[in-house]
Amino acid sequence: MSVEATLPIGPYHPALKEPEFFKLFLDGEKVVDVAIRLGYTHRGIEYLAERKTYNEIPFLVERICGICSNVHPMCFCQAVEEAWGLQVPDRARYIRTIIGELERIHSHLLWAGVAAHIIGYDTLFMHFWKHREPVCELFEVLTGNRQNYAMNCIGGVRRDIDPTKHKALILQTLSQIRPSLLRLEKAVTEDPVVRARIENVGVLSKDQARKLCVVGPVARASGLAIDVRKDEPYAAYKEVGVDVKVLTEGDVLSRMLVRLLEALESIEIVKRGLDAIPPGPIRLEPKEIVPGDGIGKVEAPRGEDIHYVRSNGTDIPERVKIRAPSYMNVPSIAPQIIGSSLADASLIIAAVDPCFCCTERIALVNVKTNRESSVDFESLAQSWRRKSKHS
Amino acid sequence: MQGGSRRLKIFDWSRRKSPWAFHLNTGSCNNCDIEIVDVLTPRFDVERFGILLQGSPRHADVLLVTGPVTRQVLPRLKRVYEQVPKPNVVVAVGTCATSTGCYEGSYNIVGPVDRVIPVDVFVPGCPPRPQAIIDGVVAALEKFKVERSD
Amino acid sequence: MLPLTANSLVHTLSNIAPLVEKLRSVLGDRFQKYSTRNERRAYVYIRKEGIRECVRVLFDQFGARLSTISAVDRNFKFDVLYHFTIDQDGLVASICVSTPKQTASLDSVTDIVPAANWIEREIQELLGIKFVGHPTPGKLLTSDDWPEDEYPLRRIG
Amino acid sequence: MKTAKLRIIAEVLRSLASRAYTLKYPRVASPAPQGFRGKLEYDIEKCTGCAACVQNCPAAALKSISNGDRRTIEVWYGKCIYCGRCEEVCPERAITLTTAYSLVTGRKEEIKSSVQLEINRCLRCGKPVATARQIDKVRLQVKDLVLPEDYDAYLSSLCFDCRKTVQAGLLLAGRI
Repeated sequence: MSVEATLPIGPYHPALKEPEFFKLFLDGEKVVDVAIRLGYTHRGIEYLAERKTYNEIPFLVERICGICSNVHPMCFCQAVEEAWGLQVPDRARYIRTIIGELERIHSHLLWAGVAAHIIGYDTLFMHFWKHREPVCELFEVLTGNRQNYAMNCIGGVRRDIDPTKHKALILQTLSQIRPSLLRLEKAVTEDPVVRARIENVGVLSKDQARKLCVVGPVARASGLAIDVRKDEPYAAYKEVGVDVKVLTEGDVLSRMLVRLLEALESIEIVKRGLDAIPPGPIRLEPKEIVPGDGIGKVEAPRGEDIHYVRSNGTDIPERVKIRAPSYMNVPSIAPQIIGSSLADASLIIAAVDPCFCCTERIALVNVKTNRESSVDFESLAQSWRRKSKHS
Repeated sequence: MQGGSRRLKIFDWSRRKSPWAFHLNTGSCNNCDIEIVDVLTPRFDVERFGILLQGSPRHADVLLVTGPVTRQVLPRLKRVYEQVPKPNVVVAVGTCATSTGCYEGSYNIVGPVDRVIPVDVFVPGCPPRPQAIIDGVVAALEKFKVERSD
Repeated sequence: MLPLTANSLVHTLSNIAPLVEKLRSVLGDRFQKYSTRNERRAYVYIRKEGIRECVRVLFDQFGARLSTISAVDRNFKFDVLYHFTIDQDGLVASICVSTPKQTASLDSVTDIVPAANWIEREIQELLGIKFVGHPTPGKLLTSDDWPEDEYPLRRIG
Repeated sequence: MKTAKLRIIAEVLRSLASRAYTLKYPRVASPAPQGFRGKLEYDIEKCTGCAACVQNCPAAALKSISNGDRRTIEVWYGKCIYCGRCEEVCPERAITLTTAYSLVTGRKEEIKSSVQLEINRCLRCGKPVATARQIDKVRLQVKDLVLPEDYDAYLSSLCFDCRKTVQAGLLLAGRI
């Protein structure tokens, strides 16, 4: 294995919780090894959470990740509710489910758009984002902001879903995006150029997936049928039911399909949830702070999110441990990327959905000549796009 | 705002008419980043105003900074700022970039963006609405005009 | 489905019982105690010397998935909880060990469960618990200029 | 498979045929919907200066500054995370999160708003006690309780320490 050059990708990689710095070791066009460094957006949230009160932490953990901004507070609240022995009102459980599924739709569409951008198909990128927009506007009406919904609190939710006005609006939005989603799904899966670009790229075998304990769509695309919504039903998933989508190929195409199918399934879950939502209170005021520990688990759009909370009876938790799904998925890039060609590297990184957004700064270091030159993201993207054209 | 005052009017005019932006995440939760991408997509489509997101700071007139500055990012932020050709404008998008928001007091946070580089326009909001980001960029572009009349 | 009951009450769970029995027989006197919080949460307390065997049993024989490892600063010692998820049963089995603060160290399990790599590095960095035998120790989260012997999540005392 | 490429072309044509999707934002106003969590505003008439909002703010965007005879409750929009926690905890419903969202500024220190309230001083020792409105509110709440005649007028205007001293004096004198 001769290493000819190293190619650091990042650090300006606007990934969600964990922006990464990838150093690719190359032999010609082939990637032979990868080193990953985190810490660029490490904000010490666990440290801050041990210094804030229980009422303030949901707003803090909401800001772990912009796209999972319902997942983290919900997970934290579930952990605290388990530690304190609280039973959340039924209506609140349904509202959590509905908001969570709407978030999944917006997150998966966002990812699909970014993936389309990376393979150089900007038309598709724009269309995915166009059809994601109604969901954001729906959130603005339902929760008061397009992101950072501030819906969860310990013991329930903070805002109610109006049974007439809001329900009609949600159904209207869903019926508007569902046909577009079906059309776009066909545009992806039937297009030979797109398929050539993402099929058999970044394959993660079932065994590797299990060894690396990956979660969410990455695991489900590799044939691991794990989904917290099904395995350990929280919120109202027991009542509304979930159809877990599992594919076995483990390549980027399967991951894309799993996500698109899940987005369609989420539409159905929201509809079922809206039909079954019971009336009643949405919030329970906690009476006392019970010492003990609790584990909250939520299926985020990217996979299982887990929070561990230890309460010691004061109004500040003794320990809050947060493990976001990307933390388990990002290390799985290594086995996928080794052996692939450089042009596929960005797509593989993006395919585990660390939310690869738009700009990156890349420095190209050639080990032999030891000359460093800065290469911008767009020019590297150009090389990826050239590859799209050839295939 | 830096740079000589004896510049040709046409440069400032073209800068205002087609500003190129570079987006820099200094540790944000990505909410503001999504909203910045969102203003480029069909709903808001700032390419109407000639605004283009660039991949390199060397091409940028407008630097959009999101997030509180973390310790690890600090030297890189300074370096990127040095790479941006002057005159330029810096827009701090979001509450974290303006004042570190709810992350204040953490061991890994250096402070708001304006503690490290000069900022021209702040866009508070968590995240700001895309409309507010457009307002922020428009307000920032005014700075090019003001300097010329000096 | 069993009703929610108070802390530390052992539930008669069919899916956890064989696991606990197996751990008890493998670990011998390194097994300390076992409690459940509700029908989906089991806590197994063991001595830290037994962690590798314990992880091997869970990961290789029971198909458990390592969710995460939480370390808690208890002033004079660290409590370290290895949260394993058994997906078929929707169960979280937390293996609890503790290590004194002065000489905080544990055996690395990265060679058994590759997924533990980053989690152990993070704990080593933020709390200063040494993981003996970790293949790639090094900075992961803190900045390049962060002092070596300072651990942000450690409490003073 | 050949038709696949046509699908995206059909999608593009569909967009062409439909109404413009892009907002004409700066030219045409784009108000936030009802219930949007925007710039917070105080109702100066209702605020009693109890500082419940200050204590509960997750981002510490609100400050309570007591300076002699004045207490200022101040919000800095540059630090506010627009979560609406203050609106939720305000006992007087004096805080509302309005739909105003554009707070673009060049000087971040200037985007603040504040309420000023008068602080009553202890009649006996002159130490600041609480805001005049807080005392009025407590008086209103206890107005149905049967209290000694001079309690309301004098005792309730004393600071905590003086009140204890005076009460002890009254007790010793056999008044209550």
